[in-house]
Amino acid sequence: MKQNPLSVVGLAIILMFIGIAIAAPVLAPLPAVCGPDVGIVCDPNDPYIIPGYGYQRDPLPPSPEHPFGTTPGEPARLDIYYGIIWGTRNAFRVGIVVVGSALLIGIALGLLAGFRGGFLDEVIMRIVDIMLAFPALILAIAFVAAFGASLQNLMIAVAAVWWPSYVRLVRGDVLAAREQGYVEAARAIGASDFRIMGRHILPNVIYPIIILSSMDIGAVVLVIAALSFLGLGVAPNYADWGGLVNLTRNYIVGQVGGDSLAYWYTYVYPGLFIFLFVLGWNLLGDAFRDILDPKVRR
Amino acid sequence: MMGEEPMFRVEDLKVHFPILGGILKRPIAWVHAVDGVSFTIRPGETLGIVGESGCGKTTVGRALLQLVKSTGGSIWFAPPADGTPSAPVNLSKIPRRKLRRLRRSIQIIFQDPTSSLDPRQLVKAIVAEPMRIHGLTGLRCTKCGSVVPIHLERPGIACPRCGATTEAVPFKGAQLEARVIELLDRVGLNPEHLFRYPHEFSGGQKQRIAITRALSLRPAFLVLDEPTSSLDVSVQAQILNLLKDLQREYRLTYLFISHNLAVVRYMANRIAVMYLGKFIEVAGKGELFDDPLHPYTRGLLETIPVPDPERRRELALMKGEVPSPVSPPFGCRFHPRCPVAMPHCGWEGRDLQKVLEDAIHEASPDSPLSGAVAEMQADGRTLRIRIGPDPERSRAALDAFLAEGRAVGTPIYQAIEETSQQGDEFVISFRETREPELKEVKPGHAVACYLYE
Amino acid sequence: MNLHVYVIRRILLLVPVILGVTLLIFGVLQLLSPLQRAAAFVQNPQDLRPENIERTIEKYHLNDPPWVQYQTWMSGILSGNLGVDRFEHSIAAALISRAPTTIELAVYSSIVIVLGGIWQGTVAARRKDRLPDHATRVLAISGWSLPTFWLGLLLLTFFYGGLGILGPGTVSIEVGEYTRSSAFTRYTGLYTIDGILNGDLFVTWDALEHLVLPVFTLSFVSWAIITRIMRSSMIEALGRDYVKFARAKGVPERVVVRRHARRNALIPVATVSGFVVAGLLNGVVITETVFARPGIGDYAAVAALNLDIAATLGFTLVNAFLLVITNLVVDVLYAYIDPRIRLG
Amino acid sequence: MADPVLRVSGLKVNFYTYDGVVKALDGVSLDVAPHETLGLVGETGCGKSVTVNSLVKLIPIPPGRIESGRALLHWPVPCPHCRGKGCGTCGGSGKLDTCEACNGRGTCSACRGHGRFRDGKSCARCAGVGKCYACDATGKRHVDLLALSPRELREVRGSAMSMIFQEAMSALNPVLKIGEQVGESFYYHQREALCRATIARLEKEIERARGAATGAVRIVSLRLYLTLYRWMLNKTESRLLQFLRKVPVVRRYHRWIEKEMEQRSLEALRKVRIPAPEEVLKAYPHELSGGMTQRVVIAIALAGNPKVLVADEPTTALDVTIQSQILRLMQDLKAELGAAIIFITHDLAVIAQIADRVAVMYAGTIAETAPVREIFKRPLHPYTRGLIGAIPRPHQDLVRLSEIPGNVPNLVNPPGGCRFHPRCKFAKAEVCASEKPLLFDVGNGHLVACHMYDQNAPLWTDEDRQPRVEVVAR
Repeated sequence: MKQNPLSVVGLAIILMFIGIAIAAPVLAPLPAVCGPDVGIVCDPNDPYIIPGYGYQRDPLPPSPEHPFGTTPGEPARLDIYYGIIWGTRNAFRVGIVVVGSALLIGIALGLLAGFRGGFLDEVIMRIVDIMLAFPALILAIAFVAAFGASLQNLMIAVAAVWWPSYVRLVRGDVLAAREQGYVEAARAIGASDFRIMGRHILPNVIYPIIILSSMDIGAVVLVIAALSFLGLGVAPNYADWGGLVNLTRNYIVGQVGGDSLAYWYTYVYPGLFIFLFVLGWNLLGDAFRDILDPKVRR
Repeated sequence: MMGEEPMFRVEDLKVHFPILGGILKRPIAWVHAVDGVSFTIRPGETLGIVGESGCGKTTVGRALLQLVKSTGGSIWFAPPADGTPSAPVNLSKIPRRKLRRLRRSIQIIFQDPTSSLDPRQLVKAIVAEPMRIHGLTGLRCTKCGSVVPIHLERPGIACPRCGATTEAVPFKGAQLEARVIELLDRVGLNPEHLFRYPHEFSGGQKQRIAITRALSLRPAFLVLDEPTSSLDVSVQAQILNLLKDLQREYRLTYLFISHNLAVVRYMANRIAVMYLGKFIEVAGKGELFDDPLHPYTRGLLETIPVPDPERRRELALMKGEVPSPVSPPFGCRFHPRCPVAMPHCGWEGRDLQKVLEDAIHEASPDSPLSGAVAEMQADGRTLRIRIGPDPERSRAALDAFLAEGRAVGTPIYQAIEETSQQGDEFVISFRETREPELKEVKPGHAVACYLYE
Repeated sequence: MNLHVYVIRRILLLVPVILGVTLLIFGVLQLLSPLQRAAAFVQNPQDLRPENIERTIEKYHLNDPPWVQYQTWMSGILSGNLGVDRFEHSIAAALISRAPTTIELAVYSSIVIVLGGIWQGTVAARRKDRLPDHATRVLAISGWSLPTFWLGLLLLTFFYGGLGILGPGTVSIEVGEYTRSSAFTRYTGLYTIDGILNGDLFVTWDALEHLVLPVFTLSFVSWAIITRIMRSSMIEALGRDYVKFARAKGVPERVVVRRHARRNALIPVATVSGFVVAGLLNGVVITETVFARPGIGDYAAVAALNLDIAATLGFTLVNAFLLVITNLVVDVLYAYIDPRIRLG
Repeated sequence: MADPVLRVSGLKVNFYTYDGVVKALDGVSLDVAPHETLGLVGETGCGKSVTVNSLVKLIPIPPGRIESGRALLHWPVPCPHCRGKGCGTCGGSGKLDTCEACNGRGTCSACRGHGRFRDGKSCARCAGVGKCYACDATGKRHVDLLALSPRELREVRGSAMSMIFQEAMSALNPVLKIGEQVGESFYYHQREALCRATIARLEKEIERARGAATGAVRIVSLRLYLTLYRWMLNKTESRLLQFLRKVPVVRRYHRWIEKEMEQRSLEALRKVRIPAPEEVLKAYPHELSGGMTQRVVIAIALAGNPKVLVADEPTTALDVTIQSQILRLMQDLKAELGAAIIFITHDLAVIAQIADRVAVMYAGTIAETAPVREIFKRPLHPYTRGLIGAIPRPHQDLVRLSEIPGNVPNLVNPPGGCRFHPRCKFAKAEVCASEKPLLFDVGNGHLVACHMYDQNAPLWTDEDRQPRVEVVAR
């Protein structure tokens, strides 16, 4: 840590986001009353649905009631600030679930392949090769295209393309650890394979991988955002950063001349939050990589 | 000691490692790391194995514990059930769980203490683990409750403190920790080291920890695999002395493996000299150093530097380097480097090929020899030479070369059995030989060399 | 093992992978009921009437047993036929016609990425823990963290929307007109090249203008990876004995770095460049969408949007093959740089 | 002892790591006489390697930093007037070998050797000693290695002072052919000679081409090359030439000098008795055996025929039989080219065989230096005694090795005073823990850094001072 001040910045950013996620209901409460009569559309039992304000084409600029302004009115003018705050929660949820599940599969298969070796290893690694033969985002797109766009499918798709790299990572470390003297020593004192795997190899490989993988949360969020940007994500009024940018996209690109700058807030704010979120994780991760990577370690 | 039943009887031990290659990564060749070694180790003695790197000495040690599976031969081990050796078992045959239990009494100290200690375990855990695995029991006094120190432990011994009877108790919690501390204290570490990680120790201390771990199982036999070669001289002295003391106290039997003759001399009673997977000479240490028989042993003794400027001399040279153990030389494996080699030492095609290549290299471009050889192909005892464009001239040159060699009396040329010519191919074949086997030429002094047959 | 054995081994290892790739894609297809798949072929919702569905199912043999379908499908693929998309156009044809645009983008980007990455990484390694290193680090990480689409949008709106330069698309309208006219022959389909071949440099220039932003967007993200690997492996190489020995020999620092350190440092870089290409393919989809470049990425995005499964999977398959081939090339390259693998 | 070819004095090196400042070297002083072999012994981490590496700035900086000290290397330069051909300025020798600072007088140029000025102020330049500060009163041309510019340093490395490392295999670049690696050292140290030779060859070539009828084109190209090499002769580091080497056809010119380099590389390899050097030149390092690579490394080190050759544990990684071959080789070569050798090792046996003088290092300080026989017969420093007592003897049955209690100290916070005192059985708390002992000269070239031999501190009995080596032989 002390070697790399950037990591402190990263930590700060992440803590900030955790704060936002926790305090979401306070920072961005649902409108007290909503319904057609007040011209506010919202779902009182699902806070992730962004309240919409009317159907005019042009977005509303930032104002006291809409600090970050609103999206253009298709399907409705959505309050960007609200979307961003609840989007934070969404980001954490998505990232942690995806990375977590991918990691579980990765460690399990990796250990198996690395320690048992032989035929099992061959099979697992072939499968991994096959999975890695697909560009992650593109495979995810295929999944979504096939099974329809929904948050669940999105997460499944990304997790499905994410685990193979972990298997490779874990297996590599296990193979390295297996050659270490202390494993042979353990064998010499009569330890069983199971014990060696659990007591000696696992502790020596798992920590770095968990730490490194936690940094992938950022990357996952990035992929999910990209997908929803392509319109393959969640329902348009669902609190999701990528979705918010998507809502304004065609709208901007269409504009020629100055006035597309006039609506900067519609894409700058959501994008900025994605960027910060991912940046935070990467800054942390970078520091850890330096600590864990013997080549760069000082 | 002599009459006693050996603790280990190893017969014709072989360990071969595959070299994977080709498109399907199948074994394309075998490394003959250990290639038919037989020896015995008697209780209480120290057998030293000395040899250059890659001679297979380490593999022998690992094979005794079956850390590497032996390809052939048998390892008869007489596990000393409470002091008295019981019926010997063949370690290379018994099932793995049984083997795991037997490892209690056969332990090993590795060369590199840093890698042999798990970096994520505390010293306490490292030392305690073996006892946990084997569920060791200690003797506790029924009266004063003190645990009998490890080196006194015998079944049914009276409590050294109060003389009351003792009972066996499984090691747990306090008992276990007490024993760990006792052991650490014995090797010169103290309780405050219990809760530290290996990387906080110096090389010497790490090796002490490793020794403690091995001792904790009260083994009868220790393989010491270059235990000090990664340590400094002063620390080496500490460790070697410690090992000697421990051997006396716990009546241990050692197999001491090292490349350093001086160290082996200090530690061992009997010494085996190993070369390319074979024992070439085995003798009591006095014998070996005062009257070395095998040319290789002699060579070693002359080439090692002596720590005494008064005995400074031009260092003797042993020609060449250790050949690859993948396809060891025919007959006596040392013959290509042997200063006193004889015609029947096992000369073969590639030896001559090498000689010819060098000769051609030295030869001036206008000498007949230079153009004589188009291509050489050695297989086994024969060397096939596709001779150069001008057959008569080439053939003559080769004959002359061989004749000259014979005249001088160089053994390799005298070993040639027959030379024949088939078309443009000139075939030279050498006489058949067998490997010299290890024979006792003097009581307690065996050597594998034709000089003594 | 020598080079050709190595290569053969690599190629043989590809067979199961490629087979698996097709199986996986086919498997995804099979997870859907024939009905669902049929629906994917119906143009507009009103036509979703039973008899239509029936007809489609008949037409595309969606009821045959899986292995039969796989057989026909595979034989199709092997003869370069990826089936038809929702609008009953040949997918292969569509991809081929759109390929040049994508190739132009990808090639220029990868050049920028690799060269830039290696250079930047070297600088960072040599000035370890000094300003250039930290600068690189920050730049790399931020590049890493930027959502491609967002970066693209920002650039686009600023330059095009704001300054009215560097617009979207492949070439500006009038240039487009000209290139479609008989005066201009499309030798390669790559505007930048064809422009030169036709001697119409303004076409090349215009095409380059339209490439600036996409290439920047695409490379800025992946460039970070190469830089990072190059940095760490360069640092390692600079710490090696042979570098120390080269210095001890009195070799000038410049030469030490170029000749001794860098060449060894490149070995790991070669291995990751495969993954970088994968990253590119990901980025292409986004970039082309943002900059409205009619490439295969754009095609896939659109296809995915209107749930055109056949088209999407066809595209995926092609990408998988591309990636597999790249990795093969990389492996061979790797063996070429490092004699220990070649002869060892 | 004759004027030293290398005189290191008060060398102090620290490493600023994250775990604290490692005081690696604490005022190391060494003399290396011409043609002698100085054995530098000590245990891991005692700073033997750091000492020699910091002389030519091969320690990583940062974290390393050379705090203080001088390293005067006797280094005549080729006479600038005649380019080493011999002329009036250099008295025909072709070399300039008088100290610029004192014009060979050996006295301080500031105070004319009086040490103080007329007004009684002592001379700051020479610290009041009067000796010439640049050449250490030898009057010969010396350079302070630690004060060299990067460019000068590069010239010194490999030519005046070259090195051999422990791991020969890793000292060679795995992706470059042996030939390329040997050739380099000639290219960067003897480019002038190479050029002259090449030019000569080219001229001959042109003559021959004249004879031939078809030679016209060839002559032109050869002429071009000739001019290029003439150019190179004048300004060796020409950017233009470096550029030309990348231009496809013109690039050919470089082959000529490469041929020359190859010639010399072959000789170099022959010199270190490598069989079939032609093949070796074409080989990659991993295709050679350990012994061969070490020979190659030696060949490279000797290429610039150095005045001082530093051999850092050159045989530690090798087997005894190979070790003896290498040691023998070094003995022979030393006789041939008469360079001084600093031989670093932890193995006293090797030292006993190869060294003329021995310097024993402990924890970043010189404990004792003496002629080799002397130090084995009369080891004075308690550490040296322990060390010699701790060696197992191959030709002697020992009952018990003598031990030095404890471990090597951590140099982040080393013990005060004498760094050995916590492990020393003769230590007298008052002095040893507080004062750092200097090297006391006890006669016949035997220096020892131990308070026990300080005549002004008679805390020890003569019986203590008796050199006892606790070797219990049977």
